[in-house]
Amino acid sequence: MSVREAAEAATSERKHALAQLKEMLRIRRFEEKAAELYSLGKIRGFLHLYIGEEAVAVGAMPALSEDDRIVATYRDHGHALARGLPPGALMAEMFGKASGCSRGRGGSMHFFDSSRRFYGGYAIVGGGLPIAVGLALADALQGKASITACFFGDGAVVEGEFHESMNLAALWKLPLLFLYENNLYAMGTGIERSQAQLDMELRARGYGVPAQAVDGMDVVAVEEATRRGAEAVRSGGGPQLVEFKTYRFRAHSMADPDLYRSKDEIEQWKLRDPIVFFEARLREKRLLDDASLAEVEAEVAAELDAAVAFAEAAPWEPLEDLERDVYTPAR
Amino acid sequence: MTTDEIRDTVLRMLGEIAPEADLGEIEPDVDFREQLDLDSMDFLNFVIAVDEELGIGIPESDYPRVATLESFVAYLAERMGAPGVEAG
Amino acid sequence: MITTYREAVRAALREALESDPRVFLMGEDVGRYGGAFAVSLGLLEEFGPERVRDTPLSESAFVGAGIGAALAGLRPIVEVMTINFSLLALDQVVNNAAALRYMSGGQFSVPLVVRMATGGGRQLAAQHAHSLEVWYAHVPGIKAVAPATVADARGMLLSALKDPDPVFVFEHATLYPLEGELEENGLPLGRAAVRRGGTDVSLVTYGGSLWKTIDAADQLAGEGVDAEVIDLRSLRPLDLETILQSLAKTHRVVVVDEGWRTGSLAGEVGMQISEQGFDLLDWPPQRVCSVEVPMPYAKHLEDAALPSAERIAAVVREMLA
Amino acid sequence: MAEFVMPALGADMSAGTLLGWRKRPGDTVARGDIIADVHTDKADVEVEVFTSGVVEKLLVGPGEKVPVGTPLAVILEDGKAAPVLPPSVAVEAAHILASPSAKALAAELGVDLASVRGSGPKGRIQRRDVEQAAKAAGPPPAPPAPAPRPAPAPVEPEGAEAAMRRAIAAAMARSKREIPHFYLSETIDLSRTMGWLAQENLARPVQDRLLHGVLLLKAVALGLREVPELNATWQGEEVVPSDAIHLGVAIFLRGGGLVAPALHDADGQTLNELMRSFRDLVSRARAGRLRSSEMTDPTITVTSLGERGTESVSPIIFPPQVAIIGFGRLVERPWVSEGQILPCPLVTATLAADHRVTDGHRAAAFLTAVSRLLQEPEGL
Repeated sequence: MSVREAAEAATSERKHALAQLKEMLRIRRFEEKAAELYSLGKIRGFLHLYIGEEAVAVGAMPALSEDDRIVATYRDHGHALARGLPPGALMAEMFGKASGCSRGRGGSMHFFDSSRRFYGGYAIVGGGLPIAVGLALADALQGKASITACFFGDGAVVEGEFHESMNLAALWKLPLLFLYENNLYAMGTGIERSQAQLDMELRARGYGVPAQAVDGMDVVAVEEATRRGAEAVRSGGGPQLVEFKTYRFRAHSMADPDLYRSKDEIEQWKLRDPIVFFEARLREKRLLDDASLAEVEAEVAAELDAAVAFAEAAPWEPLEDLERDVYTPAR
Repeated sequence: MTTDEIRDTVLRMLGEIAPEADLGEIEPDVDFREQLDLDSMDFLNFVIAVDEELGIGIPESDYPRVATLESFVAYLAERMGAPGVEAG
Repeated sequence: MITTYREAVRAALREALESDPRVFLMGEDVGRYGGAFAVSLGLLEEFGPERVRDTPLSESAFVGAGIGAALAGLRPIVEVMTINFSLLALDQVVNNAAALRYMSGGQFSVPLVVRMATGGGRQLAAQHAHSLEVWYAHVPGIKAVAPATVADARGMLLSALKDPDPVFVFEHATLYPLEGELEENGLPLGRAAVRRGGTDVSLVTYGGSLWKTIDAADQLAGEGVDAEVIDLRSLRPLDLETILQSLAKTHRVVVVDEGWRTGSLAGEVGMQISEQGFDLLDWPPQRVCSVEVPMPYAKHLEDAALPSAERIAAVVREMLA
Repeated sequence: MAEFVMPALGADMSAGTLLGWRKRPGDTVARGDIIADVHTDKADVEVEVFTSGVVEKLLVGPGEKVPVGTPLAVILEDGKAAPVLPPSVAVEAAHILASPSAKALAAELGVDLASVRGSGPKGRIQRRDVEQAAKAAGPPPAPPAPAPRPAPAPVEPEGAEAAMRRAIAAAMARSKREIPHFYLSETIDLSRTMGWLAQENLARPVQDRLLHGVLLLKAVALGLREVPELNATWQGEEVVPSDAIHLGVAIFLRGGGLVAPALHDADGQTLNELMRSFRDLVSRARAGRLRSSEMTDPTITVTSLGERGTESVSPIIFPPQVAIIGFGRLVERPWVSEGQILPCPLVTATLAADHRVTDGHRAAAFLTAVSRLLQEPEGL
């Protein structure tokens, strides 16, 4: 590799790394602001924060193209931001405003964006899996190159819909990337108390689906594993599964007293905070210093303030539109 | 069939064509189509009813001879009373 | 052209598969087996395994997959063998198919058609004789239709395929061998049809109950009672206007519905009549529904549980006594 | 006027249920007669009356449970004139049970529900009870003509005819406002037509006899094949031509009122078929049993005032149609035919058309086509 190429590689690697760091910080600050606004009563209903799992969304998303289709879960803020949904639209959605990414109809658990092929969050655990199978089936039938990536958690893997979807996708060799976010707890039930078999790679082999597990706190590892999985799916070999071992630093939701796990377990995991972990790595490789970090933080803060202002100013949906969009208007 | 029986039959059939009409009020020697506001369709249905019940087919040329209740009854009596004698 | 209800559905499936490459059929045993009710017989050979897809017994997955494929631009026809098995997919129906358009603020439509056989009358006992169309007709965001004639078996399926929102087509299991004319009636999907004119009482029904209702009307005709028979065709939306037009003539209405009486579609029809047709009523709206028991196996018991021409005629006689 | 009340049949009895009446309004009763059966918690009791006279009115129906002391019936005591019951007393005396539709009809026909005896369950008043009461109150009934066949369709209740009148008024007003009418008329010599018809009817059994009206209908239908623009409807801002020819036929209902239901595909029917469907349409229209499609499908309307109408009629278009043709009365007039003046049977056809859709030139072409078709009756 020539010097020039090496230089270029270095700058592009630096740019990519800083972009990854910024993405994770965008999510972290967004979630912290959401928690604050929830306590102020601006955001209501259920709110499930992504703090601690940022590396999964930020690592996985670059492996997926614009044409690929994304299905997420009710803990969808991180996936939506990483996929490019504007924070203002997400904040407005949580405020219940008409300018929200789902017109105020979905709320935190149901972010949608058809232009970015973001097929939403699903509040029924595992409910999005069959949808993802269908999206992949459509692409397969139309001979399209795009693949579908479906995020789901350790709660979903013990739902019937997970079994049926894995079997159907494998049976029909569909272009579906199963992205298993194992954060060890399904609400208040740890995986040892809900799964008879913890080794997902073994379970996946039962369906003939190649699987790999990777440290979900390491954004670089997540990106590499997701790219491998995505390429394998694109090659037409049928579905793949990638398991990200990760952890959420906050309770299941704002209403959860978080009594089912010990404080020091949380502290142990916090030592491997994906942002702190990545920052340290970048500093080591001289890709990051205090100045550039401060600059990133400032950009993130500015964007977040603008998002909150946008949500505050956004209009409510007029009551006359209450029954709009139940059915598609006849053209 | 006596002329009275013929008149009753004719009145009954008229009652079916014009259910809301007041049959008791019909002037015997005035065109009943006018009195009962019967149009050509009603009159045709009436002629068909006569043909079905009494077996007498009234040719269109005889329509003028059956315009009033009396002339209708007389016409029928003649056609029935003297079989074989062709009506005029 | 005289044909059977089953062949009429197959004709619609074939026309759809031929005319629109986006259309494909998916469901349990629709391919090699030819369909549990032989509706899709021969379609696998004609259109191939890609577009006539046998599925594993995973109702939630393949109904959900139907929704996903529709979201991605295809026009899937999902056959759930019977309404009894569809209970396993109700999460996908209610939480996804019906809600996605509204929940996404109008960004997505789900142009999906789901067909399923329904109803009892074949001694299959409690788990295989359900008539739960009302559960689907209860949910905003989807449409529910019940073709009762050969013409509608074809026509309504083709109309359903043109609909940008999910349409659930309920085919009463006893109707498949029914013979009839395959003519076009051009009725929009949501419109009811007056199958028999009458002036003394309005008999409102749908799906498999239509023919026993017509039998009842014929029985009553022999007793000088002129019954009008209205085939709802669509359970959601409900064509109340046609019912009220009839009620304005007859002032008496009986709703015949194979569902259990409590919480039945007949209950909903009766309530809408009471709300908007109150002044037309000369007698309280009546219902003839299934007796509220898990459907018994023994024939004499099942016949007693299901609505019948005799039970319908009896109610009418009482109303006109 | 004495009231017969729910008797106290035992110390602890608070209410009783009327099982049934033994007497009807108009029956005479003597003191001590059994007038009703009442159910109490203890037993079913035959109840006697304490005043002699004539039963005026029953206030409570069988099956109703009422407290002790509630007036059950009104008795006109012997030797007393029947004063008119102060309405308040009558109404308070018993809650009047009547179906909603019966109440509505009673209001329309001006029948006082308090004076009507209900034939429904628990004595509930039904429509037929109100209808009978109205008839009873009406002019002395005509001698009942023996009617072996089932009673003909009941007379359109007043309400429905008023509703029809309102609907026609609205449509005609809208038509005048929105449609720029222009009129053309043509006098047609029907000598050859009526001659052909007379011959045709001689050879036919009475049941298949044709009316000249049917020839007019067929001529109009075939004429529309030559000038299709008139066979269309105006929808939104544009004319929508119809490839099917459904002739709306104006039918005058007995006792007033007008409907113009469709004869479907009139151009495709033979004269026999057209005559049969025309007769069926008229009888069903008058029996109030038209199908909804017949009301919505006409693509043009044909009207004629019949034998006692005027010589010509300038009709108003039925929206959303774009034309209507009216035939006047058949009249015998001197007419130049092949250079000679002869008495000929003439009919005046007047076409009203929508100037947004067509013009005089095409309308004239249509009328001449109809005239030509009528004068070659074999071709109809």
